[in-house]
Order: sequence, then structure tokens, then C-alpha cells
Amino acid sequence: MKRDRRRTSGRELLGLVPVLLVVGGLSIAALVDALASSISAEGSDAVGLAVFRTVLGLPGFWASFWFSLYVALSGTLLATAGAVVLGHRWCTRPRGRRTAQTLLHFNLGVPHLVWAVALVALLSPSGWLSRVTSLLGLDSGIDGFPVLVNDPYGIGIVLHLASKELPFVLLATLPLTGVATRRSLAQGATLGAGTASQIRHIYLPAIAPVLIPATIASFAFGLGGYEPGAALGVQRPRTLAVVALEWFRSPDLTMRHRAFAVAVVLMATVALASVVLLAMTRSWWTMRATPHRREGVRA
Amino acid sequence: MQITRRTFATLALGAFLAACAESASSADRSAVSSGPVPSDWDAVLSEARGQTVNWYLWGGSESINRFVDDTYGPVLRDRYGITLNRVPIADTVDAVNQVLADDQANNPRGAVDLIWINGENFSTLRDAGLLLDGWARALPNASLVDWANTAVNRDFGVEVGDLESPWSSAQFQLVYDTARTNVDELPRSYAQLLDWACAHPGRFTYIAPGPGAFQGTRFVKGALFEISGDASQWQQFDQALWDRWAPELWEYLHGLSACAWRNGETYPKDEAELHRLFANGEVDFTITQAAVGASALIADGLVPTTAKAFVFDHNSIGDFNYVAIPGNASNKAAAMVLANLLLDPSMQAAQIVPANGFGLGYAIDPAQVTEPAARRALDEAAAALGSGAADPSEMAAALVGDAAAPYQDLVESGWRRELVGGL
Amino acid sequence: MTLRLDRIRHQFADADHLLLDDISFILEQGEITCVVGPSGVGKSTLLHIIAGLVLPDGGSVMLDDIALDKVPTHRRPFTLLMQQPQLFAHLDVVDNVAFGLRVRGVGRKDRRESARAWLELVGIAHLEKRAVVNLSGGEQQRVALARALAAEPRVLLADEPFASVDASARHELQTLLLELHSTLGTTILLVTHDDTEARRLAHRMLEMHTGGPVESTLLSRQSRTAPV
Amino acid sequence: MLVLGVQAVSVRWFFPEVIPHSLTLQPLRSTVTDPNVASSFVTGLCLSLAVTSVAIVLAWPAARTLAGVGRGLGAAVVGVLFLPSLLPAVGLAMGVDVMLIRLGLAGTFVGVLLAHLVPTLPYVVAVLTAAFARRDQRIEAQAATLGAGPLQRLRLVTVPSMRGALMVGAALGFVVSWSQYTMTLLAGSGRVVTLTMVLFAALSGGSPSTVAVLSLLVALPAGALLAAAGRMSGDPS
Repeated sequence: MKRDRRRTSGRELLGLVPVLLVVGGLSIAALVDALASSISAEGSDAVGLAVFRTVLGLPGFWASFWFSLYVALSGTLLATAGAVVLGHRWCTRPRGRRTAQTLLHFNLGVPHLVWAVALVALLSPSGWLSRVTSLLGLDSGIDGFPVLVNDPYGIGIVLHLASKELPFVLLATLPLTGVATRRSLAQGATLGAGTASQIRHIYLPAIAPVLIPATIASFAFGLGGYEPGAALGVQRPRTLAVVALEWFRSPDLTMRHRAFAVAVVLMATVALASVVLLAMTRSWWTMRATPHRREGVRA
Repeated sequence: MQITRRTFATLALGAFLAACAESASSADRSAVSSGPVPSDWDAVLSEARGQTVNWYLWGGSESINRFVDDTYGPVLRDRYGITLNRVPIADTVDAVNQVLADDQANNPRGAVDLIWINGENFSTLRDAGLLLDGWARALPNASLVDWANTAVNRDFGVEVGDLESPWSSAQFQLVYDTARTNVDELPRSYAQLLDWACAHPGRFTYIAPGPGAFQGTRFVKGALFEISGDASQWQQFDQALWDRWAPELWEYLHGLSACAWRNGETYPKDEAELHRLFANGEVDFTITQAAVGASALIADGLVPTTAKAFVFDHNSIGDFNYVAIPGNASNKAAAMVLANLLLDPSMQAAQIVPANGFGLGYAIDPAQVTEPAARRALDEAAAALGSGAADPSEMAAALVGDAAAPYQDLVESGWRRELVGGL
Repeated sequence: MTLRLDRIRHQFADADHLLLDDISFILEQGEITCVVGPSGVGKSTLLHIIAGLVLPDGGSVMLDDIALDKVPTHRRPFTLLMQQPQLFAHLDVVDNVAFGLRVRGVGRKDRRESARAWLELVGIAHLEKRAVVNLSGGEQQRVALARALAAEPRVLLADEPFASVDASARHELQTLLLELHSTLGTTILLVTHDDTEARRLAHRMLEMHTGGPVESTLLSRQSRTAPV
Repeated sequence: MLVLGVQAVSVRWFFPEVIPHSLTLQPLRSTVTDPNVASSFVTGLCLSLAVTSVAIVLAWPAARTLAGVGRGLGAAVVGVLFLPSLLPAVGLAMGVDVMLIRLGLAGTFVGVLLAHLVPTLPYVVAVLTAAFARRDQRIEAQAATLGAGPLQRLRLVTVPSMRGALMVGAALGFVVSWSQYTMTLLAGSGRVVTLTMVLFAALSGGSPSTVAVLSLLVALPAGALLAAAGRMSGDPS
């Protein structure tokens, strides 16, 4: 049947205005504010990069920066890799998928703060896991148990990010792992593709349109989320998000400029990382011949 | 059937929306008032009747929260016709910011009626001229306060004037576990603490000084007092004095950190974390500021029942907690009635009893209380301090006032720079 | 009642030629009229214009000499049977059929009773309580047919109604349509690209050509009932 | 989570006990009867429900339009909508707070509601758009030819046929709003206190049992809601 081609009318476009106004308006205003506040000098109206120079020159700034970048990158990498491997497995071996999905949804609903509290209760040197291992005589009590949370290597934060963002990435990509992807994978297998090359050449390109934004979003949270660093971090180095929030809430209002400067640094980092990621994955975008977006809806 | 179900759903939804509306507007339901004069106390009482007092206070201690709601709330309601709205905040800075924001917005009906406030936050609001003046010493119960004592009339070295009314007191103490540590082995000075820590590597730590972690700051200040040999000189701010002693302070703390929990690579960020480490046997001491020592912590299930507080022989910093009324408060009369009630001997007696869970000390000078019933209440309370409390005479002997406010930031930022070497 | 198309012209925004150029005809009452022609000639569009789903660039749809230009779809006394049955997945079979009565304010009990009668007529009364997603293609189209007729249209518009089902089901559905027509005498305008189907069902054929006028042919009863 | 569950019904459960020496409902009882916990629970619930309702109402027309527009415009709009999720959370919350102060809405219920919409709306729009795109839009045309007017179409056809997506969108919106900490902290200026904030305050001074009870109170409704929604949305294949 020939279907009427529709033009989107002006009236329909009006429907976009409220959401764009609320979300776009507030977040773009937030961006502008951050920029404006960070380039105005402390205590004067002059515009300049003085605040940036001060903040970037503070002792320990770069230690905090590299630490934040490292935990965000490792957390995101683990989460994405895990989501891809698990998603591919589910695509080829769908058993147990429903139960696991329910669990993942549950995890997604648990706020970051609570997840961090649970990790501490489980993994701290006097936490439940340590109690079990020392009961079983596997280590010599508190001192023998490895420091997994509030540790200087950020293991706790990385674990938190990996375990909390994996469900997010996986559930986001799930709608793209329907019948068509499954068929392509089966086809690939008959052509002799092993697990690794199936993932590399079929699965990843199929889920890329969602995987890449989801990865960026999870990286942005890893870098700019307050809760994991606050609950699972150490005093040295602290994540930039924790420092920024402390400065923003300081009674000394000039500290707000510094807080915004840190926010701008974080935003720039996310932007840079996104550009790098998009450049690295360009082949997937151009390679995609058929969109899988609407598959599996009406067989 | 269909209709009844729908009617029921509609009713339930309506009731829920009403509850929502209530919760959304409860913060703003107060009458406009100008500043009453506390010398005409009857006028204050009649103006306060029917008001809601929005009391902003740190909400991190559930026992304090419960005490405030259960002890002051009913009396305010039944005796004075005042509704108590306790507004819990994560840090007093939030209340300060609220007052500043109301002022910037030229809002004459500010949200904050009374703040539990101290030190730096007090001087911020005081310097901005945003606090109500001329009321604290005119409260009826203010006669029980020892205003001549410098620990009372100076808040972190800042003149309290007539801007703040005391509420309670606190003193820095360490807590140990009698089941684990022998009382004769306890360190009794910072110097001995260093020896103890290095004899028991990894068994001591303290709270990282910083916003919301004033106990850690206080620990460091105590060290500064001992090293410099004279606590009283820190009552006035003197940059040169700080520059003279700071290097020795950092040197001491570096030495301590080499023997500390996890070699000082990190420190607990707040009281709760240190309590957890102590309770689970990761370290051997925790910190408290309560008059009842460890008793309140025991009652809350934070530490083992065998925990007990103790003080060093000298330089145990104590201070008073104050309440202040912002100049733009909407319910000033009710705020005054509450501030006066806080000083009532029966309330003061109630707050030190461990069973009540509040755990802070007197704001009044008990010696000034002569009325027999009140006298008896105070005596009974003193007798019930519990097994977790430190020896009161040792505490009194070691008590010193806190340093002037500007040192707070020097200690906190200096500690972060020197000990942590980071942001 | 007379349905008349008066000089209908229509062009899509992105097309460079007129899709429908000056189409006029009168629909004979009580007859089955089949519209045939190559695909892309605008047969479906013509039905959509009559139903009011598409507003023509020129010309009018006239009912009893009154122009329907300003009358919105839901006030026009026609129902449209689409190629896909377009059943309401959230309603069961009987409520799907009762839909047209429901929007006209008929009470729950009455409209269900009436819907059951229609299900009886299309031969699927036993499926009344079923969820529509569990029905076969032929059964779904029967529900759609019952639903369209239950709304008591003055003209039933059908757009390739049997094209999406398999050959045997299609034949059964065609037979059903003929039976229903002989009992009810509903005026039917049916679009098909299948010449055999048109010859089997139609009293009258309208042939459409690209950009040209329609040709109307009256078929003899004999050729209409010829075996397929 | 299980460890938290046990911790919620025990007191003084210290190392090295693997299983608490005694179980008690006391922390649970004293926490849930704390009027402050109750009122912040109600505030949080009202806030998240209000955010969800507003988000659905705003997202509905937008999603309808987005499902029909071409890829270019669609991608641009989706890009703007998801901009906040690509920004560092702390920076976004700080910027939004400054905006709200300027609008005079900081510390008000409405202000926090607006702030929550920023991270919430994109998800709701995404869920509804996907559902609209997946749907055969001709179902409304079909209903119209059967005599249903615009409002009847909305009530009897569009909304019921979108029920699944609406529930999933609402659940997701509720959960995103319910979990906000930094945003609520800054936009609420300590005046709009949700359960998450009470939990954070308790973390710096409360007992492990109370923290555990509060954690469960915060996590369970959201987790269960999302798990249920996930089940309902089902497997796309």
C-alpha cells in the first residue's frame, strides 16, 4: 500500500518547544554560566583566564585530574566491555536473560549513593566479605584483607562505576539486539566467525548508535559524579567532582569561580573524550548499511 | 463496582495531592513580624503564639534530631502554642547560604528563624550584618549563663556580643575500648600519642580536617596548642604566631602519619567513618565531643558497649554551641522563646542524660541554679552519666577554649596542603 | 443517498505531477464498486479523500449534494477497511467490534450485544473474548470487517482489504463479503490491484490511469460470479 | 544489598561476626517513625511523582513529533535533550542552581521540580518516541473513520495503546528523579529535603543500622519499580 508522505507541520513542531525550553534552556544556561563564572576574575568584573591559571596551578590539581580521569576511564571501559560481552552472549544464548534483565533493572533503580553504601558494607576491610574470608581462615583478619574501598588506587570507585554503569549500557543497547542482529550473528557464525570476530564485525557495529552515546554518558558520570568519589574515595587524591562541590558550597563566594573552572575542565574533558571516541569508531557509522532501529517490531 | 473503584481512586489521589501541597508549602507558612523586644517578655510570648519556628540545624545525628523533636517540640506546642519545624541540613553552611540568598533576593520574610551556629559561619553572618542584635542577654534564662567566661563570650575567638545565645557545650575527647586497651597504657598527651601510635603501627587515625569535619580540625588544633606550649595565645588571631608554629605542627603530624592507619595515605572523612573503623577493630581510638563521652554512641549502637571516653591531661578543646536569629527571620518572637527554652534548667538537665541520646553538655552554669526543683533535676542528671563518660574532673582540668576563627581555615587548608598534598 | 466526487484534484508536496487530476464519478447505491489500476495511480488516496483523512487540493466530495469539505473524518458516515486490519490491541475481539458504537455513546451492554450479533454474521462468534493479537490474519480481517459494518456506514470504503492474507483465506473473505452484501445491501467502494478479485466482487469497475480520467464499466452479473 | 538488609535489623554488628548476634526491629521502627524521615519520604515521593507527571505531559507532544520527523531534525533535538547526560553531573547541578537563584526559584518545590526535569525528561522523551515510532500511526485514522473524535481517539486509542511505554517512561522518570542527590542538594538549598538527602546526612553521623534502613527505603521502591517496568516492557525480540 502506498502510504501518505507527511510533512511535519509547524503545529507539531511546537510540541518540541516545552522540552527544549526546560532541558536545553536550563542546561545550556548552566554551560554558559559555568563558562562566564570561570572566566571572570575573583572579586572583579574583568574577564580573563586568571581563575583557570590559579586552579590549574594549585598543588595537587593535576594529581586529582589524572586520578578522576583514570577512575572514569577504567570504570567506563569495564562497564562497556562487560555490557558488550554480556549482550553478545545473550544474543547468541538467550537463556536466563529475563531473570538477569530484571536484576539489571533493579540495579539501575538503586541510587548511586545507596550502591556505594552497599559496596562499603560488603568490601571494606571490616566488611562482610572480609568477615567471611577471615572466618574461613583465608586471610589474617582485617589486616590481611585487601583494601578495596577508600583505597588510593580508586579500586572502590572503579568497581562502583563498572558495576553501576554496566546495567545502564547493557539495557540501553538491548533494543538493538533483536531478531536482525541475532540473524546476522548466526550468519556470521556459519561463515566461520568466532566469538571475538562476531563481536568485532557484527555485534559492535549493530549496537554502535546506542553504545557510543551510552558510553559517553557513563564516562561523563564517572568524571563528574559526586557520590562515588565522596563515599568510596580517599583524601588523596580526591576526585575533581568532590572538590568542585566542596568549593561551590563554601561560604567564601569567590570559591564558586574556582568550582566553575573545575566544572569547565570536566566538561572539556568529556567533550574531548567524545570526539576521540567518535573518531575511533567512525568506520562503524559509515559501515552501517541498514538501520536496525525499527527491527523486530512487526515480523 | 466500576464507579466505586473510580471514586475511591479519585479520593485517594485527592488526599495525596493535599498531602503534597502541604509538604510543598510548609516551609513558607509563616506570618510577617518585626523584631520584638525581649525585655517585654510577655509581649514576646503573645506574639510568638501561633508562629512556626524554622530551626535550621545540622541533621547528621539522629539522636540529636530525636531529642530536639521529642523534648522541645511538645513543650513549645503545649506551653507556648508554637510549632517547631526542625530543618535538617548537611552542613551549617547551607543555612548561612539560605540567609545570604534571602538577603540577596531582598526577601524580608527569610526562611530561617533560628540557626545552630558556630565559629566561621557565625563570623560570616556577623560580618555581613545579617544577625539580629540585642536579644540574647535579655532572655529571662540568660541570667543562668556565665557570660563572664571567655569560653562563653567568645566563639572561636570572636566576640559573641548580644548576637548569639548559648545552647550546649562540647569538649574534645578520645574514646577507647576497655576490652581491648588497658587504661594505664592510654596516651595522655600528643607526645605520648605519637609514641603509642608508633608502638602500635596502623592502630590510630583521626578525622581529616575540613568542612563538616570540625572534630578533625580540633584534634589538629589541640596538637598545635601542646607544641606551642600555650593554648591561650591562640585566642587572638596573629599570622606571625601561626607562621612561627605551623612548620612544627606539620612535622609532628607527618611523624604521626608515618605510624598511622594505612600509613596516613588517607584519613576517615567524618565521625561516622571513624566510629565504624573503631567499632570493627580497625583502629583503637575514635573521637567524641559529648559530655557523656561514649555513652551516647553506645546507646546508638555505633560502638561496643565496652567503649569509654578519656582526655589528655591538657589542651582538650571545649566550646559552647550557640543559636542565632537572622535579621530577616520571619518568626523572631518564636525563635526567642525557643532560645530561652533551650536554657531552661529542666531542658539542660534532660540534654546531658545519656538515655535521652543528646549527649552534649550544659550551656548554663549549674552553680547559678538555686530553684530547688531545677537543682534536683540537674543533680539527678549528673548522677546518670553512664559508664562511657570520661572523668569529669579530668575533663575540667584539661579544658581549654578554641582558637580564633581565622585559624580554622589555616588549619584546614594547611593540613590538606601539607599532609595530603592535594586539593 | 448519492455519493458523488466532483472534479477531485490532488498533488503531493514533493511530487512534480498531479496524482489525481479532475476525478469525478457517482457511486451507485447498493452496489459493490471496485477501483482498479496500476499501483501509484492514487487509488488509496482517493479513498482517504472520501474518508476525510486527506484533504484534496481541489474539488469536493458530495453527499446528497452537500459538500463534505469541512466535515472531519469522524463525522462522515463512512468507515474504512484498511489493508492491515488495524485492530486495537488493548481491546478484545468484542470490544473492537463495539468500538464504533462506543464512540457514539451506546451503553456497554447494548453495544456488546450488537457486536456479538455482528461477530455471528462474520462467522467468528466463538472468538469473542480473545485478544486480537492471537488471531490469524484471516480472523483479524473478519474482526475488522465486523467492526467496520457495526458502525453502520452509508458507504463501506475498503482499501485492498484482503491483500495481506493468504490465497485460501482471501477466497473465504471474498465469499463472506458477497454474502454480507446480499443480506445487507451496503454500498461498498473497494480498491484492489487484483483484477480477478475485482471481477469476482464488483457490480461496477472504475479503472484509473496515471494522470487521466476514470473509466467506468458495468459488469454483467454473470462475469461477476464467474469462477476463479 | 542483602548485607544492608541484615544490617537494618541488627545493632552493634561488628567485625568479625559474619552473622549478627541478635536481630531486632528497633532500628527499623525508630527510623520509619522518625517524623523527619516520614516527611522527607513524602516530600521525595511528591516531588518525584510531580516530576514524572510533568515530564510525561511535556514529553508526549515532543515524542509524537520526534517519531514523525526526519533523521536530521530528530537527531538535533535528541542531541540537545541528552546534552545534560553528557555533562558532568556536578557542573550541571551547579549551573542549574545558579540559574534557579536568578529565577528566584532556588529552594522552592517548583525550582527543584524544574531542576529534576533536566535529567529526567530526556529518558521519558526517548521511551515515548521509541514507542510512537514503533506504532502504526494509522490506528488513529482507523479510529476516526469509525467515528471517534479527537478526544475520544486520545482517550480510547492512543493512550491505551501507549500504556506500556507510558508506564515504562513514568517508572524511569520517577527513578531518575528519586535518585537525584547533587541536583536536589543544590537546587533545594536545604529547604526541599528528600529521603536521599536524609540518607546523606545520616552517613556522616548515623549508626550503620539507620544508614542501612534509610538505604533500603531509598533503594527498594525505585529498584522494584524499575524491575517491574523492565518486565512489563519485555524483551524486544
